Parts: sequence; structure tokens; C-alpha cells
Amino acid sequence: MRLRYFAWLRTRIGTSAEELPLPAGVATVAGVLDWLAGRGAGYAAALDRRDVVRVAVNQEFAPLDHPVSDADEVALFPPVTGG
Amino acid sequence: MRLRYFAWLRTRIGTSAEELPLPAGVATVAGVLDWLAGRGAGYAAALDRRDVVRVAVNQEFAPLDHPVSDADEVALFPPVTGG
Amino acid sequence: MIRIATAAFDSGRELAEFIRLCPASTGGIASFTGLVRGGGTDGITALTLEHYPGMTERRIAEIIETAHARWQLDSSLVIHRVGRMLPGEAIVFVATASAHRAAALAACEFLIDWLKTKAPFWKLEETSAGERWVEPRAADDEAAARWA
Amino acid sequence: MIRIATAAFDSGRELAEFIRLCPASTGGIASFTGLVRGGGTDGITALTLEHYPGMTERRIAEIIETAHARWQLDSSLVIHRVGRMLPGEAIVFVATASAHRAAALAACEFLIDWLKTKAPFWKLEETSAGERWVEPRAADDEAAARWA
Repeated sequence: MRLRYFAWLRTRIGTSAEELPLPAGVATVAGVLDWLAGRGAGYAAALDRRDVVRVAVNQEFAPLDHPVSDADEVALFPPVTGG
Repeated sequence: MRLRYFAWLRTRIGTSAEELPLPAGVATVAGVLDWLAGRGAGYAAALDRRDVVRVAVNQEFAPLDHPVSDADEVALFPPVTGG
Repeated sequence: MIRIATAAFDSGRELAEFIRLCPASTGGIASFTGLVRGGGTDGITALTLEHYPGMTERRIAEIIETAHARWQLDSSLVIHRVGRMLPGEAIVFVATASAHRAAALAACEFLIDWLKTKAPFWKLEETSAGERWVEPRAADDEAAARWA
Repeated sequence: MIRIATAAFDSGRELAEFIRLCPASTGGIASFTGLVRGGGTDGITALTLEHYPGMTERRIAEIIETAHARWQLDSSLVIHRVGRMLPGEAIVFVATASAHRAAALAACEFLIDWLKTKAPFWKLEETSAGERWVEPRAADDEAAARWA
């Protein structure tokens, strides 16, 4: 699975992208967030407030129950502030 | 009194401006319109449909009962269509 | 700022200059450009804008004053062309600047709505069939009335 | 038309070029320019816009498609700056063209409202006190929700 991080999720996790194999049993966006939160202090800090974490799967906004597979690009970022 | 005509009121009356002494007894915008309508065929044609004639006295929009004096500039024109 | 233009002007250049003069507090600039429409079934070949020198500037100044009283604007600009112009040329340009976009956008829309219905300008269209004075549109009156 | 700009751009020049390419049927062009605000008590010294290459363009394309489905537009343009920029520089430029002004004005406002809330961009402000990621504003969400 390709993971991408933006804005303060990127700075807290400490990288903008990484390739990680999707663990067995992780099949939804919520599952990905739970799994990542356990990967270390940076991840935990980034995912501390889940209500302000947004997710895109294959570059489309995705809700927590959205399915994910190992072939997906999953991006995590805060609410957008462009324009 | 200085009279000014714009758009199709100007073309029907045949002039864009004229100086005419205000007749005795004419004291309002409505009075001016009645008086002018009797001055000839061009004026009558221009003032045929009073509901689409707008008036400004001294460059301010004025209703039919607005007072006029011989020192005023009175302008007659159709509804505006700028912008 | 108000300008009655007797020759063609370039909206892009006006917008650039307007933005250049905005204070540091400006966060959003809205603009509207009205063009002489060409082509179509009515086939306008030229448009002549008549105005009432003196009263026109005064009315535009009042409309701008109303906008500044209603919205917190850093600046505003109205340019209105007069005389004869061709399809594709700009008739009117409005720009507004504010700290926040909502004020700039609303004031820009207000200015063009009121310019269309409350400032002394009259349009004469030329088509292959001859000349005709443009009739006021009920939609313009309704648009202007929204701000009352 | 969509453009992600990595260097400063000139809204006036963009508006001029946009108008030049409008068809003969266009009667009104609305535009909005968002600037990096300077000065004030927060004293922003620079702003960095981060985006999600690929998804950002895709989302903007969808937002533009929504605008064209909702209003009769002759054309539209969105330019969004990314990277580090200074006070007074343009962050975003939106332009819309239509036969009639109401469509152009509404679509322009819609586009900027949705760009602010539905396209992946993130603002990092630099001030004398350090850097901070900009928080989303409830007013922006409310503005975007008006069009739902």
C-alpha cells in the first residue's frame, strides 16, 4: 500500500510518503488509521485527534468504512484550507 | 429653464437641450411634461407614453409632483439601460 | 474611483493596476466585466452608450458610497464606457477589494446591479435591420431590488 | 481550464487573456483574486501552499464540471498557486464567462467557495512567532454549504 501524508500529518509522521504492506485483517480506512497509530510516537501524535484527519483512497475522499486493499494509494491530511 | 433630453426622447424631440422660460402656472414635473407635450408633434410623440418617461431635476431623479422653477435643469429620458 | 471612458479600455490592465494599489489588508478582489455581445440571432453590429454628463458621475458616486457603507471595502473601481463600441469591447468594469472575499463578491454584484438600473446610461443597438434603443429588462430590476 | 502555478502570476494578465478567448456570445465575465494578506496584528511574513498533485487537479476539474452543469457558462478558469509566497502575491484566481452576468457572478462565487473547502490544499503561515498550519474556518464551510 502506498501511504501519503500532508500538512501537519506529514510533519508529525516525518515523511510525505511510504510504501508499507497492508497487514492481514486491515480492510477499511478506520483499520488503516488504527494500525498506523500503533506504529510509533510520530504516528500516534499525528492521529491523536481522529476527528480532524481526512482520508483519500486513490485520490478520492473516503469515509472511515471505505474498503482498502494493498494496491491502493491512501492519503491522510487535515481539513483543507486552500483558496 | 434648461431642458435636456436623452435617448429616444432626444431623437423624437429633435434636440438634446434647450433653454425655455417656464410658463406661468407650471410648478411641478407633471406640469412641465403637460406643457412640453403641447409644443409640437415631436414633443407629443416623445411624451406619448408618460409611464416610460423618467425625469431628473438638477441631476437628481424626481417624481411627478416634484417642484420646478425657472432656474432648474430638467432632464427627460427613458428608463436607464446601462451597465 | 469612477471613470467614464470614451475609448476602449482593457479590463485586465485595469484589474492589475487596481490590485497593485490595494492595501496590505486586502485578501480578496472581485471584478465584473460587461462586454458587447456579438453574433447570435439579433446580430448586434455596434452599441452606442449615451449618458448624462454630470448626473451620471454623481449617481455612480452615490452607488459606490452605498456599497462602502454596506460592506467593509478597501477600495472599489467603476469604469463605464460611453459612445459607440463594437462587439467584444468592454462596456463596464467593476472591481472591489476587501479583507474577506464575501464582502468583495457581494459588493461587486451589488455595484453592477445598481449601475444597470440606477445610473443614467442608455444603450442604442445597431443591427443589420437598423437601430433600436434597448428596453430595460425586468430581470435587471429584480436583481437591483434584492439589495434594497 | 485549470492551472497549478508554482511561480507568481498576474491576475490582470490572466483576465485579459481569458476575455480575449471568450466567444462572441459572452456578455459578462466575473473574476476573483485571493491575495496573501500582509500587515495586521498576525503579521504574516510568508505563506506556503501544499497540495496533493493529481488529486488536487482532479478535484478542481470536478468542481468546475459542477459549475458548468449548474450555470450556462461559456468558459471558466481556475489558477491556484502552490509553494511559498509573500504578502501581496496572488494565491488563487477564478474567472467565469457567460452570456448573462448572473450566471458568471454566481459561478465565480461558487468556484471560490468550493475551492476553499473541497480541494486538497493546506496553508502554512509564517509569522515572526514561527510557523502555523491554518485552521479551517466555519464561515468557509457555511459559504460552501449554501450551494448544496
